[in-house]
Amino acid sequence: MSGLQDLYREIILDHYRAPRNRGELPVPPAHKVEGFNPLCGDEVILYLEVEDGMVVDVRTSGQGCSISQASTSMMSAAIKGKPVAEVATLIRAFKALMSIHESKLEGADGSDGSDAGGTDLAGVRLGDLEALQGVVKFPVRIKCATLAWNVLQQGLDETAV
Amino acid sequence: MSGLQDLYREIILDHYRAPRNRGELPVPPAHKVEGFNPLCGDEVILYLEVEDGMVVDVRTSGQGCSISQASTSMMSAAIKGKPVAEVATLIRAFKALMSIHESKLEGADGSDGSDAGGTDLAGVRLGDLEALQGVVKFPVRIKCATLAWNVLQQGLDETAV
Amino acid sequence: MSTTALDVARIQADFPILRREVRGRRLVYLDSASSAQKPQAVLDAMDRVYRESYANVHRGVYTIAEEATTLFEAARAKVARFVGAREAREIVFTRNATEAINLVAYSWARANLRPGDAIVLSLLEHHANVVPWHILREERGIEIRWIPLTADQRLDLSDLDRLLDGAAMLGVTAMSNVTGTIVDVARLAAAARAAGAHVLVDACQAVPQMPVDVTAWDADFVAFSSHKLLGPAGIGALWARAELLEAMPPFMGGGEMIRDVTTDGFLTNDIPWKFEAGTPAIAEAVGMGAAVDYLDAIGMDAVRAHERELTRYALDVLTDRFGDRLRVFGPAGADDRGGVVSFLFDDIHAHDVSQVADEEGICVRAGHHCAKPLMRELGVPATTRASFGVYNDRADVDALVAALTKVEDFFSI
Amino acid sequence: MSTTALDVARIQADFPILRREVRGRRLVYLDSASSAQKPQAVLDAMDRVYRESYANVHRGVYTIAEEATTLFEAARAKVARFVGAREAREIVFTRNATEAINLVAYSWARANLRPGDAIVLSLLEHHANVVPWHILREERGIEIRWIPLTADQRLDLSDLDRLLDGAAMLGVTAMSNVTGTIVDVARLAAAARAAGAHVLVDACQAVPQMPVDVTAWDADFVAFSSHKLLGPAGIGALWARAELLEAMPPFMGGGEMIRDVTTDGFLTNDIPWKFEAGTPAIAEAVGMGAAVDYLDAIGMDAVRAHERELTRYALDVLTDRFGDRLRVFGPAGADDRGGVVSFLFDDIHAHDVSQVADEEGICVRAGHHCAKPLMRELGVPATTRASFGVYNDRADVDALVAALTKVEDFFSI
Ligand SMILES: Cc1ncc(COP(=O)(O)O)c(C=O)c1O
Ligand SMILES: Cc1ncc(COP(=O)(O)O)c(C=O)c1O
Repeated sequence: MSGLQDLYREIILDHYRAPRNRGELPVPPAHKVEGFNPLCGDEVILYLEVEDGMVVDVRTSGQGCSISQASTSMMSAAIKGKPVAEVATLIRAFKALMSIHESKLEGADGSDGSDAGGTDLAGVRLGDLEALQGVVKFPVRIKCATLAWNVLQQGLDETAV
Repeated sequence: MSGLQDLYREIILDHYRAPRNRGELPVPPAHKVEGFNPLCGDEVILYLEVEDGMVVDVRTSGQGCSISQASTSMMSAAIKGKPVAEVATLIRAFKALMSIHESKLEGADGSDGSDAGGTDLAGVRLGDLEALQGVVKFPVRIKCATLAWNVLQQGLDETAV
Repeated sequence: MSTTALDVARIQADFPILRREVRGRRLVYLDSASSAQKPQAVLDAMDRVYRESYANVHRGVYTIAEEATTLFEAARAKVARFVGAREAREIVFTRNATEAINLVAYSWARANLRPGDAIVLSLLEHHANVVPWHILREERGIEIRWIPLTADQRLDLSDLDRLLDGAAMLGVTAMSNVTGTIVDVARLAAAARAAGAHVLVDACQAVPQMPVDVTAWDADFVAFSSHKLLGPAGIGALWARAELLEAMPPFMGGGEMIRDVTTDGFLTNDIPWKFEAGTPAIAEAVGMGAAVDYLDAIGMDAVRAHERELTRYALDVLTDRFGDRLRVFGPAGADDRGGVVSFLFDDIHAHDVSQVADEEGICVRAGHHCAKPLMRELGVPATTRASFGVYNDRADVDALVAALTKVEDFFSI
Repeated sequence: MSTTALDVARIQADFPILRREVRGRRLVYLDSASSAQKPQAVLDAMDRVYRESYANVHRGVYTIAEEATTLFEAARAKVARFVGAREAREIVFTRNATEAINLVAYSWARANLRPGDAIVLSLLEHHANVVPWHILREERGIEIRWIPLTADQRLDLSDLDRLLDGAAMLGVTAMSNVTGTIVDVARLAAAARAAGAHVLVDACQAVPQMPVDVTAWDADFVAFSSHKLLGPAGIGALWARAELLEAMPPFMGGGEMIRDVTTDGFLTNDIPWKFEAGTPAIAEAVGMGAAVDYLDAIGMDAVRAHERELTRYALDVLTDRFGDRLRVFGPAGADDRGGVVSFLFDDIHAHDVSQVADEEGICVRAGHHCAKPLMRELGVPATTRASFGVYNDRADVDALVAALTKVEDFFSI
């Protein structure tokens, strides 16, 4: 089961079993945003409280597989209390981590939408999130891992307007 | 070229080169009806003058291959001056001649629309028309041979109303 | 190993992909409800077209064009006979069942439905029989009424008369691809007819699993796909009564579907070609014909008996082994369901179940199975689904049980 | 035998059907404009899918489903690259070019055209690019304007500005399937854009015969089929600019094309899947990918050079041998036409020409070639058409000439 251990690292299963920041926040001041994985029905709902360019609070709900729920949980922990600019970099770095294989699955040659390639993300520390790297060996599951991040991006775009 | 000689009998080439009853009739009293072979664009136009249950006169125009034009010509010669009832029998007999193979091409098992099977057509004399029998070995061409007869059927149906 | 109605070992030998291994384990394919594997006879039939008789159909007078046309139309006749159609021309070849249903929505429904007209659907429906009607609703303002479900996911027909009252159409699946529920189509069709409604049947799951007779159903439209029927993907069929097809306006425009075209307009061709614009999937039609020949040789009664026995076995061993930790949806008895077993396993998400099962070479589907209204009704985002084909046997079910034990171990660490 | 840009003998060996005989004679296939034959590499690619990696795509997490999905999407990327698309998601897989054009008519045009809006078509168009607009005209009351032809069946652009004035769309073939006329798409597209019209290109004949770069054309929509491109039938493609696809409403509804479905409505999936409802033609997409790989390996510049040389040779020998008794349609020079030669032979009907040629193993098309408006313009009900693929050489043209001599003898008895 070596492939599986790669996918389901202990820290992932831990976030899956004990998700951080579950719950809701009053809307407003929080902004609510949700997303689906059209292929499997997984659902991520984020409540984002952004103030003065900071993600002051975040809560998550929704349902899905271990990977999507762990990714959501790890993301919430990673962005809480961070400046929006830093979160934006984190999103790009995470997507870069996932991107080679995602674009392979999509059939494109790496040029499809991801702008991570051209940016220097060497300095970004992903910490625990790096445990999700094993997902790239399971292309179908990449969308599970990136779902929360796409929803986050959408939420930040909407609050920025 | 034995197969070809079967298809292109001398009498067929004769009707093709010197088609009988070409021309038009004043409408009314004549009835004009036309039909296409959707697959090849062949066109048959008939002018039918039906009086007191008799096909008193017929003229043909249109364009097409040797088979469709010869069949039109032979048909016109065969029906001119005949009672409509007799013409109806002739149509059925001709279609029966063509039908086994037509329905094979259509993929049906002989039960598709042709009602010739159940009727006793043994007594019907097709005369020269039997020269068209060779067409059944060339399924794609059957529609060339039957085009004029379908147009005739439609014309009779319309004049009967 | 197998005690079902079929000689499964012999059948398995007909399916080349079943000789494949995944990570050193034999492939256990339990996803036939999504798409079935293909027997050698189907692959050979298609290959023969390409090697010997490939040409466009209905167009050339030369030998190979005539051969291709004859093969193509013979396939239509086989498919027609297989589902009990009165005539070959009642079969329109489409890309898949989805296009067949969209054809009904774009041609028949747009010509016949007015704002306020009602369509009755069931909560079992696959998206293919939901979304075309949502699109039409947005465009035309029709109403969609839903047949509710019983606690075991049968249709709850207690209110059927009221639902059908004044409805223009009933659209219903003959067998659910999620719960396996078999629907009594003939009874529903009779009720719909009595109410003056047309009847569309999604027979995508039923045609591969049981004898289907569209004439006996007395429906108006029946949609199904080749790829679930041991045939290739890329082709499916709409059966409809000839008079209806004749009265319907064309759907797509192009070559083949016309009798004449000028700069001012066009005349349509005869049915079924009126609905087959452009070059069709030629080898695939022939492959679909070979697939129904293959199933005919087995016999659809035997196929149904096999599906029932295997389903009963699966329901039994899953319950025996996992008890309440495994929740199966759909009717309890195998008589009322096809060869589909959808379940929740503990609180382990279907994706994770399927991922671990894959490690053992087992192919089961995880997800919403293109039936999100039903998933909402079940109150779950996703299920794990095992579904059976003629090539499955009890050993495959046993392999699934063994894999689920590993899933349990893995996620309880 | 061949002095063209390609090593035709080697290429012929790649096409199994060319080893077939018809009535003891070698098959001389001169109907590639209708549908092309398939190389072994394409048949192998499809067979491999069925034997090793067949499963439904985008749905399963198990190994063979992932393999099938990867192969399917890789094929899309290959097709995208082959026609110069910026991104793979600009390629929507359809059944054929006909469906691609109908998709534009049902989705983009119905969302954007109002009664009285004008569409400009050319008299060269295939029914696939005529009938969808007739259907829309009947439904919406749009106007169709026709670009006339010169005496040698090029587009007569003298009045183009007036025709485009206020038009919503220009729909034009890149190469006629009857006369072989090559159209200067980039120039027409620029004129249409300047007039504010969208541009739809029917590239069904162009993509198999010459290098095509949809981005350089600067069109909005480009339609083509796999089966003319050495790939299988049952699959084709619509290329469209991503922003356009994103703005367009869906066409067919069903699985795959949705993000969410409830009993009240649905959300659409991302492009291109938004337009791919239901199970697609999986092995066929992979086969289409293998076909463009095969053509890429030959090089489309070489293919074009080959088509031009063979066409020039055919025009020369036909004129030499038959003079005025054989009337060829289309531009006189091979530079301005693709590998298609349509002709009238004496007053012998095309059906009869083709029938006698078949006796010699030669496959030529007879009929209206799904271009009846053009046939009316030419004043003929049908032509005989010889068309060339990468596997044809001068010997094939010589065989046609010999057969025409027999036709002449036969009908002058
Ligand atoms: C120019 C042109 N357009 C469109 C088509 C239609 O292609 P298909 O039948 O593959 O949809 C054809 C082929 O017949 C063609 O030659
Ligand atoms: C019940 C049912 N209807 C419709 C469909 C759609 O079939 P296709 O994807 O072949 O169009 C499916 C298959 O997914 C199904 O199971």
